[in-house]
Amino acid sequence: MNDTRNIIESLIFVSKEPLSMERLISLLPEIEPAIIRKELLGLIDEYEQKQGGFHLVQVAGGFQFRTRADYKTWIRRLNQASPLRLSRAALETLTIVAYKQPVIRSDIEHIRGVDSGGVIRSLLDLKLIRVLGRKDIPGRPLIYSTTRFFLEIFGLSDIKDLPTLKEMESLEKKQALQKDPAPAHDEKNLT
Amino acid sequence: MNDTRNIIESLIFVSKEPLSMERLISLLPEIEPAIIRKELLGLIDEYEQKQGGFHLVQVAGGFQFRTRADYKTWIRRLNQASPLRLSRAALETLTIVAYKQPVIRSDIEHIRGVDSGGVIRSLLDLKLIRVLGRKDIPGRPLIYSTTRFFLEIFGLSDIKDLPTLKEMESLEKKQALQKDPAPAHDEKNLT
Amino acid sequence: MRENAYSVKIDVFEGPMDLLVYLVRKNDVDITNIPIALITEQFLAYLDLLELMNIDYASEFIYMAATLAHIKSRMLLPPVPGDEDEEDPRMEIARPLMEYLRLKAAADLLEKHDMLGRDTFKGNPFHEDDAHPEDQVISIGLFELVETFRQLSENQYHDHVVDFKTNRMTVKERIIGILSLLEKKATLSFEELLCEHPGKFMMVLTFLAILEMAKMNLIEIRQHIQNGVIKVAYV
Repeated sequence: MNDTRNIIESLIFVSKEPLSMERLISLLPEIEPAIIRKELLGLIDEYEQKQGGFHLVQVAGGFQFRTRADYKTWIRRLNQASPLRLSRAALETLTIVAYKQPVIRSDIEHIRGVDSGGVIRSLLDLKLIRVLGRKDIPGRPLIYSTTRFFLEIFGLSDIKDLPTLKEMESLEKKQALQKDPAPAHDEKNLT
Repeated sequence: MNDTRNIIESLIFVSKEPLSMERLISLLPEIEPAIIRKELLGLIDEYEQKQGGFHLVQVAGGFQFRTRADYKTWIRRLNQASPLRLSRAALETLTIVAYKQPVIRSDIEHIRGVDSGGVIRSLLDLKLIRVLGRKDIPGRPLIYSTTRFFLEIFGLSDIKDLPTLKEMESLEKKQALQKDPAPAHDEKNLT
Repeated sequence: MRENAYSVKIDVFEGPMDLLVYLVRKNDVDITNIPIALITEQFLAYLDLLELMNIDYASEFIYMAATLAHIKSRMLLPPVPGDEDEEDPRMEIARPLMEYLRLKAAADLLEKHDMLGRDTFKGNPFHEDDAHPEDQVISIGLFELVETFRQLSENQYHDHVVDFKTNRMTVKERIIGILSLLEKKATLSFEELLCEHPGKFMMVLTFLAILEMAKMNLIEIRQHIQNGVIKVAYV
């Protein structure tokens, strides 16, 4: 049904946050969930086919219209909001939280080898990470995790979308291999 | 040129206000005004042909994507039930109750500096705070505290687990990270 | 490292791990087989250079230098007979270094994502029901709670400064205020008066003003037998 598709399209278009499938289903009790699913997929496909200025992407557990990266140069001319800019330290700390969550401050500092209080604070301010609670160890330190906003900003549908550190390792080794070719029998383990 | 059309589409899509023809022309000096005009009209036409969930309309001296009126019933549903989101006033009041409990209305108003009766009522309705009893002072004002639901929402097992001001101070900004929320024209220097 | 003939740039490393990574890369050595003597020497040379230039560095650098020196000394000891399985002492530094490199690589990858607001943008949908811009809506977490509390506490502190230095009402002024209220309305309940200005300071002030006015025979204080309401009336 074309109208179902239009309803879904208008809802996703209007929603401030990525709209999840569950939310769509609960908003439209009069429509079969299977049909909602089908029409949503059809809609995504439609935008991919069209290759227009924006498309429908799956992000932070939901669906959202976003401009295609090809047009960023022009959109930046509109100058509406300054983009989020992360320092190297902030990016690394955020990565540690993303991969090691739930994580406490001392774990982060152990990996980075430097005091990270200030960076954690900035990431909290930016709402990229959040306080999840306290760890049941002496001192009851605060536990940190990434937020839904983090997923939104980096266009991740789920935290599981991040490549695993194992994958990172093989990537790294491949780079090393390019530099200095290792014996052939090693290569098999990598792929 | 299809790309011109996509650029225009993405600009209108991102703009907060209706984007006027003059603005479009000034944003895209490398494209002939006549072509911009033609592609914009083509775009409007495209959306009218498509009869989708939203379309491109001319309003207030500019162009803007808007949902078609046919879908307002559904859109209204979206705006109703949204997850726990609080106004600034509610957040402030909830915070005071959380950190200062048991607390009476005049204490809250003293800290906030404004009448807080309405906000207290809405927090009571949301079951984030509750009436604990009456204080034995003239007027016997009601005493408020947070609820078990409040703890649930924030994933706390006990109210004592709230992060303390001291802990936040320990996350002091030693290094100036996430530097300057620089104005856009600085961008070149940073990259 | 960028260098040219006319200027020497001192790379500033955020921490000892960054410096180690730099040294490992510069010397093009395998992390699992670090020439510990060479790396230690270069590490210390860098710290000397910083010192020479009067640049402060964090204690973490000193700790790392000590760790490196310790590993170096252990490498010099002959292996304990019968304990051939003993781990290479360099693993103490190689392991965290590998983890750090993995995370750096992961951070690089993360940065290459299409970032919202940098590479991709969401729309600014318009619809009629969007009519409450004054209700700035906030989705909240624990940090928002403590942060709000911190802001409120700060404001509170400033309030007090103002209260006591410039804006402090006197008992006399309060009496005048209460009198003008009584002129409009012959009787007032105690509660009404106390709640007119919330806050401990103002309540005390109101209370003192009422006592003072009773003493001056300006008002009469009465309590209702049944409901216990205390009323203040013009004499």
